[in-house]
Amino acid sequence: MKETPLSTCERTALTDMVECGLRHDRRGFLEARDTTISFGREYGSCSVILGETRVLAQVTCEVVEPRASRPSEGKLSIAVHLSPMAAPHLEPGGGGGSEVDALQQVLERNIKESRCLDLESLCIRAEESVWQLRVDITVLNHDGNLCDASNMAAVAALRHFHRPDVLVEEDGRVTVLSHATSPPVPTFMRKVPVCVSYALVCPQEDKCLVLMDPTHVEERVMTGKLVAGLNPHGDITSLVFPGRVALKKEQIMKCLEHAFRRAKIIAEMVQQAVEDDLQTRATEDRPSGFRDKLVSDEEYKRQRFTHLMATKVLTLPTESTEAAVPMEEEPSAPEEQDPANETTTNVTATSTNGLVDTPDDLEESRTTAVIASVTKTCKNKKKKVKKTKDVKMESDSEEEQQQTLLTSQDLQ
Amino acid sequence: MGSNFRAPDMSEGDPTVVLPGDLILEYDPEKTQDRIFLGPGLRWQDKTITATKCGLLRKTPKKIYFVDSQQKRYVPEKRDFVLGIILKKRGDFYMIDIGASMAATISYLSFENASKKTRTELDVGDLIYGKLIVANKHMDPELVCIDSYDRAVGMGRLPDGGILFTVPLHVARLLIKPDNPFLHNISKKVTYTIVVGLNGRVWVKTAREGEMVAVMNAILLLEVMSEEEANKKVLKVLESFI
Amino acid sequence: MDIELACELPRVRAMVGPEGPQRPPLVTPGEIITHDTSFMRGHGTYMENNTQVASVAGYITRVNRLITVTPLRQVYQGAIGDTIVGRITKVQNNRWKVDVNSRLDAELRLVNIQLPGGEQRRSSLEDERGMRGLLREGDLVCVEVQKISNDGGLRLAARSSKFGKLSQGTLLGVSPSLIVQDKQRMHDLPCGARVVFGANGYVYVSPTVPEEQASTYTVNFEEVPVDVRKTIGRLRNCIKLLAHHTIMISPTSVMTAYDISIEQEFEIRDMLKPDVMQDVAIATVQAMNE
Amino acid sequence: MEIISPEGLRQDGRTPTCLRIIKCRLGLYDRPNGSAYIEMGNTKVLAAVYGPREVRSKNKQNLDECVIQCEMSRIAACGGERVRRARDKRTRALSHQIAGVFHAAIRKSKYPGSQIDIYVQVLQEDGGVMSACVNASTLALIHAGVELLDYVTSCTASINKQTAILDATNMEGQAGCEVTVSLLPNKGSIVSLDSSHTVHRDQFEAVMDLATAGCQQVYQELFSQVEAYLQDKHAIMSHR
Amino acid sequence: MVDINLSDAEKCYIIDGVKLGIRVDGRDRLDYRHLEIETGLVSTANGSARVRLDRTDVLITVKMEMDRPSPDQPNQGRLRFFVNCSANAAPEFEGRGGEDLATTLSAMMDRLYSSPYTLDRSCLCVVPGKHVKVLYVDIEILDCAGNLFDAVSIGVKAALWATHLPRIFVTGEDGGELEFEVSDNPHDTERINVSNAPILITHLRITENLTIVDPTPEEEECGPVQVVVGVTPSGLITALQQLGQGTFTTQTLSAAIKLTRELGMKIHTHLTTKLRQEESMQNREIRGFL
Repeated sequence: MKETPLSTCERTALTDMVECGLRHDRRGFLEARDTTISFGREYGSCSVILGETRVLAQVTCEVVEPRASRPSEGKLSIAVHLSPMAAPHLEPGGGGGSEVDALQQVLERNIKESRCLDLESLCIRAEESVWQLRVDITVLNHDGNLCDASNMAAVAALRHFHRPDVLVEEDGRVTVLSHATSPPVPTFMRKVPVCVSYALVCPQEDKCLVLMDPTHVEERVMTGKLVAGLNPHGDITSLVFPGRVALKKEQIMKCLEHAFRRAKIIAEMVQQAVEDDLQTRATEDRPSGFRDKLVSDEEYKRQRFTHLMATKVLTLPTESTEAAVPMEEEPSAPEEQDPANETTTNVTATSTNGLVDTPDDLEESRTTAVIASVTKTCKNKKKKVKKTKDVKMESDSEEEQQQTLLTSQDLQ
Repeated sequence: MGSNFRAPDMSEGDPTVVLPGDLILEYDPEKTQDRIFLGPGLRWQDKTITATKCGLLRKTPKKIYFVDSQQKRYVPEKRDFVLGIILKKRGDFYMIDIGASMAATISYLSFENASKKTRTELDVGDLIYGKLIVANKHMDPELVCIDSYDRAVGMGRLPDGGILFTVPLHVARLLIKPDNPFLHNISKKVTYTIVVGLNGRVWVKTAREGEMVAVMNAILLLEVMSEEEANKKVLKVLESFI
Repeated sequence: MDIELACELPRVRAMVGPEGPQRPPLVTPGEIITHDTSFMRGHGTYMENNTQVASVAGYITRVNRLITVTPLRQVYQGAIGDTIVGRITKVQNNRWKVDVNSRLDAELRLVNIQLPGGEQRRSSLEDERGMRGLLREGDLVCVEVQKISNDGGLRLAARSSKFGKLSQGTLLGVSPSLIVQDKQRMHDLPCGARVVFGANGYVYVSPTVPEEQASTYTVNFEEVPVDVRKTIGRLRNCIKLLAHHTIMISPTSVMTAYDISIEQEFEIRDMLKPDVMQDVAIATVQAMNE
Repeated sequence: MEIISPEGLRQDGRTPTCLRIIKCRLGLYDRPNGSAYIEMGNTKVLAAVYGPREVRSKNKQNLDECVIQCEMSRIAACGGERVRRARDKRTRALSHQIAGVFHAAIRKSKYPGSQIDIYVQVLQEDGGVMSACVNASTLALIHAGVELLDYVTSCTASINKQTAILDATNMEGQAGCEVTVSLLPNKGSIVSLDSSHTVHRDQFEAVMDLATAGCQQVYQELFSQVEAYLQDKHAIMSHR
Repeated sequence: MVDINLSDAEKCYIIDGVKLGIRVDGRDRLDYRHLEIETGLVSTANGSARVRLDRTDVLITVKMEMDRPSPDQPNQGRLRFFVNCSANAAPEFEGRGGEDLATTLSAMMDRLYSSPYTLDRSCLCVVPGKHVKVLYVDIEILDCAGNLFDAVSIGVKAALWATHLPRIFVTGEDGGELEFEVSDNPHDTERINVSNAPILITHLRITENLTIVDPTPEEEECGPVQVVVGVTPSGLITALQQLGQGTFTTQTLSAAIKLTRELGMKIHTHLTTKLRQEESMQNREIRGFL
């Protein structure tokens, strides 16, 4: 199923809006969508909802033989699945091609190569048996910025995961003990890797604006993107800026500074979520899992609107002004709206094909709202529509409805 | 036949929820004289009318019954006004994406004062507002931008600028209802032009970008709230945007 | 069979070219050419906040206020009136698609060719059906560029009698910028062979064929005598040799190379050996400079 | 095993901020429109450019600018261990990066509706593969006469116990990070940036500056090589 | 192979040329084009060679690995051939384009080196039944301008000749497992005896009874069928494969085989002398691709 084409109107609309400092969902340029992290019944199963992007991560473990070259190190493998459920243009089994490769590469660099998980701690007996942790990330709904969401889900799942305790006999046989007999062992992560991605929109040739946490539409319209993988201790674990637009050095450094600030917030959020869940899990005997924690899209939109209505005046939220949008000077907030003095309603809903011209203060003198015939009752006329070159149609305004007997064939 | 026979008491007029397979009422043309008309979502088979979609069963004063269901994927219907995006130019046809399973076609002649010589200049990605004149299971849907007197009547290529977004079909139908005050409430705050396609695509254009975002979000309110609640809240949302 | 060791072979030495001031300056991408905006911007350059910057590596040519940079190698741009050689790739309804070593395949309309048998004959329906009889896939044609369409594709025409289907011979592809610009493209060289220097870099060497035979779209298949074949083979190797050492290819330079290879009694087949190629090339350049 | 000796020199005698020897040659083959070969130390890469040509698949055609495609492959014996498959996930990711770099550098509006193919073949791999591929592709594009905004030069820098080292070989880059910068030298703007393995924040700026300076040095090298190529070839062509 | 379609005129010119004994570039029926060879240019491989036959360019690398022997030949090493058509050679080879050419080539080389007579593979065995040496011969086609089989076979022979395998000592037994240790002194190496290694010669049938050697792409286009004959230095025919649609009369086939024996022995002697000469040159500077 091909992706619905992006019309030039959507493209120009978004670029113009970004040029004068606005985004579709009225977020600031450097403001992220609100995220909720929730955990399932098992240890190590975590779901992250970033705006409408939904990702599910599940950690599983098994005892395996270590690699010959690294006898005392455990193994960690990360796999990303972009299921067709995430977006219409993904075919089952297709795997989304280059998008998944890039995502896989960023996650591997961020979590595996950055040594944030101490692999030695996964060793049971050197050269014989070690733990292999496998993180399976499934993208449930793709609304942009998969890197941040899947990275957050993977890290939260790893920190939340507890592997069962283990009994090792002399001759090397390993017995895995169930959770009931002895408490499971938490996994220790030295640093929390975080991924922050920026979309670069270039309205004119050299002017380049940076948007954080792009939605799917913004991702389709942006010219370049910058994905920074880092951890709150000041290490940059991976940085991908695959071109398509030329940036100055200062612009990149400003992005990195903002990314580090953002990394602290995300790290704390993940930390907090894991601790809260572990506490609640300790008290109640049967963990409730995802049952009442998942938020439906409608619910999310409703909360966003109530939140919008709460914040009265439109000033770009403080957090973004202080971050001083790296690119150009602060785009001027849209000048004060003079309340439309003339309140004559210029939109007249008229019956089907009667049209009222509007006051011509709008530049094109086209008629305004053409409101199609209301009810969708298809009053099938028995007249065959002649399909000649010059398409002649019976005028079928609603008023002179003939009473025709409905035949079942019409109703199909 | 559906086992749960439930004749809805249509008296007090508040819509009841029906599920596919529910029996609506008996109708036997020989026995009764009055005419009733069935809209989408209903099926008349061997003298009983059953629902085929889940949604609210509505009855209009002119005895038209139909099921108002919540749906996002548009199924082309004759005489629907839809908003399409031009995919590609095929000889003297344009292929247009109207969000249905198949792309619609429109001949270059079916525009206002189009002729063999003067072809309207349309390129890929433009927006077209037209009326479906051919739409059935067996053929590709066909679009025209002129009415029976060859006048554009607001149809044709939309001007540049403006913002396009999609809403579920029931919201689009709600917006178009003549007696629906929603669009008037919005117009109290903002002067805007709006084009609503029955395939769930809405195009809004105002003088300033800020207002466009405001109107868009106001309309998106309808997606999550009931009509009455949305009417109450729309003004506050507009304030928070402008 | 002669096997050479790569380390023994002479390295492709720089040719000794005419030094001296009249060599126009060379420029590479990104270099600023001029700051004043009075100059007009030609090919190979672009304007960036009112400085003219080069976008290709090549030499600058200034023609009264127009600055262009021509690279050493480029895909054939196409200019109206150029005589070029092309190969038919597809036969479509009343037009042919022709590969002309350019960005897009060129188009030769049935209307634009001079039909066999007479000047003024409008193309009838039966001509349309007989198109494959005139020109088939793979046939070589010598045509003229009539128009450049807006997407950059070329429109060709074979109006006069000297254009049309090329008969027996062999084709060579070289870089278009090596072909010397001049009006007359078809040359019957004194050594008894005809060479068509296509402006698009396709050079066709063939025995001398009577003038109007080309436009009759018929091919004579009788055998070409051995001595003519020898000259054609030698000419072909000379052109390959000049192209390998990026020496401009023109009737004069080809004939000098031809004469030098005859003087130094090089076998035709040995002429493609690197050392032989190098000697002949240097000798040609020196001979050309006197 | 000391990467940097106490006196501050590396195993092969280079100072931390000096490039490996660059040898390159334009125009190896005449079937592709442009071809080039570059050796940065022991990293040897061959690049060929076909185009601008007719687009092969109509649905990818872009009517107002040209489509750029890149494919990178490695010969089996390019590294220490034998490479099983010439084209795998890593090379696909790298070829995306290279294509991205040239999306910004080539003046795409000059070749509407056509396609430029860049094929890169790694003959030997010893650190800095991505930058060698970008430099080789730039030379091949210049040889093909494709219009570029500017050269695109690329260089890798790494870090080893607080000292930033330029153009690190495989062995030198093992411990530290690897930051690859691709630059438009005359404009000074960065076209692509890629960093793998962790590097600390304040070191990152130093490494990036070193890599950018490295790119300028590479530019001088490539500039002189192209100039020599033009001089030699043009000397003959001048007698028009 | 890369398909270029020619016009009938050109085909007729080429075929007549072969009949008269002078081909397009001046060679006669049994002449090879200029062949250039260089070994040892890839330092990360145990052995490597590059062969350039006019414009055909092939790079062959040999790498050794230790592996378990195949059950039916416990004390024989293995030789495995892999061909990779790089997209540099032709855009058609991009992605999976060159697969079928690669499979025919590697199958041909497998067959060539499968008979124990050509290469004694028992000397590749370290511990019979447990560990044997496996030589991975990777053939990289960088540019193809006709006659790939000859260039590849000569390249493989040269690469195997130039291969230096590290010496392997069996250091005794522990627990039923034979321990071996690879010597890391770069000069302490073993060579492979390639004195009997065969090469391939391609014969292209142009007319009923005339075959030519070392065909160019244009000639391959007009000749319907080729036969590839493997010949050892001592004149024995080890392999024979027919490619393309078409037939051979018995006389042409036997004439071709007789020809292969003479040509083959000449090429082998010439090749070995050249390789020895290259071996004996002190501080030979590796030309490589520069």
